[in-house]
Amino acid sequence: MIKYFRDIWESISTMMTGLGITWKHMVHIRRDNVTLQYPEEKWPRPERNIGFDHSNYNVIRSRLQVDIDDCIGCLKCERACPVQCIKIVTEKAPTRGEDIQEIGHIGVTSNSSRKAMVVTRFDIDMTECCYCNLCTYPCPEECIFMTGGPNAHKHPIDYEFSEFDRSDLIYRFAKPGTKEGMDKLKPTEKVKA
Amino acid sequence: MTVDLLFSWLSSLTSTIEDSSILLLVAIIIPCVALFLVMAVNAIVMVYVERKVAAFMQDRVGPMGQGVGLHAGKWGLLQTVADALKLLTKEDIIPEKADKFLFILAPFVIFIGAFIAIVAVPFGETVIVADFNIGIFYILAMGSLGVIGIIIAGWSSNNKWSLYGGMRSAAQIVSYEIPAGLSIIVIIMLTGTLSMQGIIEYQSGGMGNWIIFANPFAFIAFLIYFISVIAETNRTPFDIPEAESELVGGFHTEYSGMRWSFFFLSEYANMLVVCAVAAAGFLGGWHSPIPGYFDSNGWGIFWMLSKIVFLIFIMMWFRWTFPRLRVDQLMNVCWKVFLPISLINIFGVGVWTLIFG
Amino acid sequence: MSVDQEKLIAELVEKGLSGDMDSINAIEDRVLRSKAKSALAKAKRAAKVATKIVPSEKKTLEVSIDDKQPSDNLNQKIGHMIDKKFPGSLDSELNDTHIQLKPDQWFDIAQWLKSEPSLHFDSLQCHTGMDVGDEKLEARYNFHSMTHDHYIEIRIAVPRDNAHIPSIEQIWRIGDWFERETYDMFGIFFDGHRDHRRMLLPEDWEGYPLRKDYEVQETYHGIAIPKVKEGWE
Amino acid sequence: MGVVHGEQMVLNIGPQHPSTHGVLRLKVKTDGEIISEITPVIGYLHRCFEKHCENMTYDQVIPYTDRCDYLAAMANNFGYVVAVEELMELKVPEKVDYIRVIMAEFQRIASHLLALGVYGLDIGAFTPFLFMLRDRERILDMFEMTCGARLLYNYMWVGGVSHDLPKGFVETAFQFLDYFEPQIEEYNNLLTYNKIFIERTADIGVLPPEVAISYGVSGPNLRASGVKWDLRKNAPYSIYDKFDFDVCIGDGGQGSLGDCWDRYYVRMLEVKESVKILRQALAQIPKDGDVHQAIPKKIRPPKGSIYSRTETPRGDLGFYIESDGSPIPTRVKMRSPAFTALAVLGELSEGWMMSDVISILGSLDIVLGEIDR
Repeated sequence: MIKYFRDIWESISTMMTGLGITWKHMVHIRRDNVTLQYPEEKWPRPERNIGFDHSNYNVIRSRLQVDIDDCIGCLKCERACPVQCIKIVTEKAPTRGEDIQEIGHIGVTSNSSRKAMVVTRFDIDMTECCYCNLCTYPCPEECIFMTGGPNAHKHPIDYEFSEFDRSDLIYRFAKPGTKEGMDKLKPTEKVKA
Repeated sequence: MTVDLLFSWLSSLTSTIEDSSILLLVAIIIPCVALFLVMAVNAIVMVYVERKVAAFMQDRVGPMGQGVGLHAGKWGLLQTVADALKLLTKEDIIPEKADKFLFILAPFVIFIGAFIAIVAVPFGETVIVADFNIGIFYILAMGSLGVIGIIIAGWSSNNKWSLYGGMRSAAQIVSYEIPAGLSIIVIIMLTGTLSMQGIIEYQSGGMGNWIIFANPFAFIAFLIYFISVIAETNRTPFDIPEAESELVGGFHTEYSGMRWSFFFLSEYANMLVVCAVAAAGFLGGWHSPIPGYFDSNGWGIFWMLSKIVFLIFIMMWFRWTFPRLRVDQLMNVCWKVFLPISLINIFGVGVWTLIFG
Repeated sequence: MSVDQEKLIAELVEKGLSGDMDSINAIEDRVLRSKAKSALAKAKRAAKVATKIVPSEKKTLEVSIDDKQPSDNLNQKIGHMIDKKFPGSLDSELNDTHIQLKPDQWFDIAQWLKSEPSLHFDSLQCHTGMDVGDEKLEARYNFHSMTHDHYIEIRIAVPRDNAHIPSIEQIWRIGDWFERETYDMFGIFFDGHRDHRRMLLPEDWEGYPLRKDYEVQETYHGIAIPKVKEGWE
Repeated sequence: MGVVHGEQMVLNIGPQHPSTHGVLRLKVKTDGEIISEITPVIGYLHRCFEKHCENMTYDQVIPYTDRCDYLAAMANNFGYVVAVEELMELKVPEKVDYIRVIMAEFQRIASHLLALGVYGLDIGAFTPFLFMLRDRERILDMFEMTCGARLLYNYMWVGGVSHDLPKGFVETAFQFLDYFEPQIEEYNNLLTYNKIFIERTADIGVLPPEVAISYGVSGPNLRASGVKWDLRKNAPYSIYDKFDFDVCIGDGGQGSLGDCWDRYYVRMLEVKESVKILRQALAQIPKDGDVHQAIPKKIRPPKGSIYSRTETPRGDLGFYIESDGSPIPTRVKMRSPAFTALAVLGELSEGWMMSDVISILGSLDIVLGEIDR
């Protein structure tokens, strides 16, 4: 019998405590609100209300970006990818470290290493990318990177890249016409030889 | 605004029309349309309020928007309108193996149950469609009509989850009728009438005369009545018939679009009705808390509505704070706690009136 | 619950407390059986408040081995003990990392490993298969004792085309799912398993994926399994 | 006999059901509301983790371990790299150990918060869930500033971690802990001690310690049954032996030992202990040191095998790795704690009611990504 009334009392008291908590939150909504009205307002990520400066964070995992002018075609990123979402095809350049005007190939990277290869295909399938960031570490020229964060000076942050067609998410970074341009160059090479 | 008043007013207006039966029909239809509008507006407003209350309690802001157009208007005011439009245009799916006749019938049964109960709800001194001499009894009886609809919905969906929901709901509503009814008896004992207006009239003259403050037993009766009707309207912590984490959606799992919104509409209409009974029966109805002030007819509607809204808010507050009971615990609470206490209550009120009354 | 049922349960609980679990297990009706079991559990709880198993400090296993002590390594020691108790069950030389057994006496050895008080391997930590080549598959068991806090690893090699190992599912209950998974992935059959089905893959899947020579099916239920995605190659 | 036997109904809970915590299917035989038999059917989320591992290098496996227990990815990374390092007999710098412990404990808090909140949701309480998610977000913010990702981190590498802690991390972490500790009290008041919650969880799904051990149940589920077993204490890996913390066990506070409430409450207590560890680790962490120092150029473990266990938020996570000396593992077997926890469900829920099954399942805190791998 005592247990019966104790149970009733416990129910009432614990429920009152709970009601008090929710009431407190309801009246303090202006202070406690954590919602972000997403498309209208965006926090500079990942700073929320934790007092962290935008320039200090280590890396941002977002869309992959490639500076094709700096790529020397070493295939290290392709090998590092655990899901094989990077596909690179290279051809040997006629002369190492020289520009090829016809296809817009630049012979020397911004780190002033001379390129021996022409990248005719550099595709990244972002539908398959698992954002593990493993491809960016081995790159000797730091030309493959994830946008934003410390790389913001190279490319601003870009995390809203949804598309209507799945094939639009395959990014083709090689300059258009490189393949055909190289094919055209080849016979002239032979004639010279 | 009873039908009689409307009828006599109409006939005085149009003395040229011979056939009074048309006038009678018009006099009946006008309040019905008005009541339907009350129900619809109630649902639209209450859904919005519920979302906002829930959001604020959870440190969110709920539906928001910067303006009409892409978003749901300033402070999301148009959110429920948008929801209603979406529900209206949604595909109406009837499961192939469902009992089609009953499946279509069920939402209407529930809706009618809620709708005809409102008829006897007084919103003001004259604002009442039908002031029966058995008003409160009528509302209780009609309010429990909805359970038939829920059972029909649960059975006809031909879905095991819905069946569970329907069965649970039947057991629950039937059980909770009893403590709710026994608490109403306390009012009837004090006022000596079953008419809604009579009960409210009894409580005239300020807060002190409200039945809830009449004696401690009446206060307990109010609590029991309020908790029981939460169970009757299937709201947390007694929402086991629809328990989304257990039964997916309970009896309305298979419904979609407009049919589903009928369940929704009647849930909020039911809340309105039971809160109106609580406000009229315990909280002085359309009387102002301070005697003599703000007591005119217009203020009466205001007081009644604000009392109803206050009680509905408490229901929402409960919903966003508490977990859900299990089906057998629900029955335990009803039969082992509420029933004995409300029986003692009746006895107590009797003794109290004998000594102090 | 009817009075008869209550009486029956009370009887069964008494029997169960005195150690006779068979009479409870013999009940046909599942609901009644589970009720009886839960009543038994409650009764046991009432008898002793809480059986707290607190692992003791790490201590060396004290086992008397009359002939030359091979080493302090537990795999060596216990391997030695198994060899004495079940002659001819070892499959290869003893070493520090594991005990290699033959499948035939495995069930008895497993039972002994759990019941022997000085060993008391009450927890089957991990069980997996392995394709070791040489037309052989291996089942590997990692045992751990909560009371003595020691580990051993046992390996049982079986031929690839006739892979049968006695099931230990009734000794360690988790063996049930572990063995099903190993069967699913390697095609090792566990004799005496009471629910010998595939675990993760569909029932009608062909082949055992974690074998090294596994070939992916061409189609599954008429749906071609794509090898190269569209617009890529 | 006078016993009424109803006809048994077979009910499918899942694969699409709000409370199965993923794509789990439970084949349930019920007599009215009472469950007489329950068979979990798994494999809907099978992604061939172990087969994948046989085709890639050791470091490429790490992103895949993230995706097994996606709610505690840091802990999974930790378990894997500890196993590979043990196999290679690699010693990591002290700073790396500290960073790993800090991350693992933050992950434990985050994972437990989700488990507790979702458990509340299973029982029907919505608000605690959102409160807990709100605080979990802040932990994810801290992870994001460290490694750029919010859910699947790929942060711990064999021999090190991918990035040093960012500037200001320690201060932010302390700030968070100061904010977070009072919140635990609020959760308790709102949910833990609520009478309805206690009614729904206490004395439900009692798991006796012997059964738990036989089923290989581990982590908070085992500790709730009164077994004082925590790998961080009993077989310390990394630098857990440096910290002072308690192993929380269930005590049958509201019902009997090993019931759902105990399993819930042990997690709540563990969150407190994690805060304790974090305060120590954040205070002791060495100021300088290179986190990439010990990362090997090529990961080629010697021939052999290893079974290594770590304590994740869900229990003992074991990695059995067999190496043949090449840069590609021969076999990686993941012994997941949620797998063993789900195995016990059939035994636990027999004879309980429909709603109790949901509450038992929720209290086991399973993650289907880890069960199906």
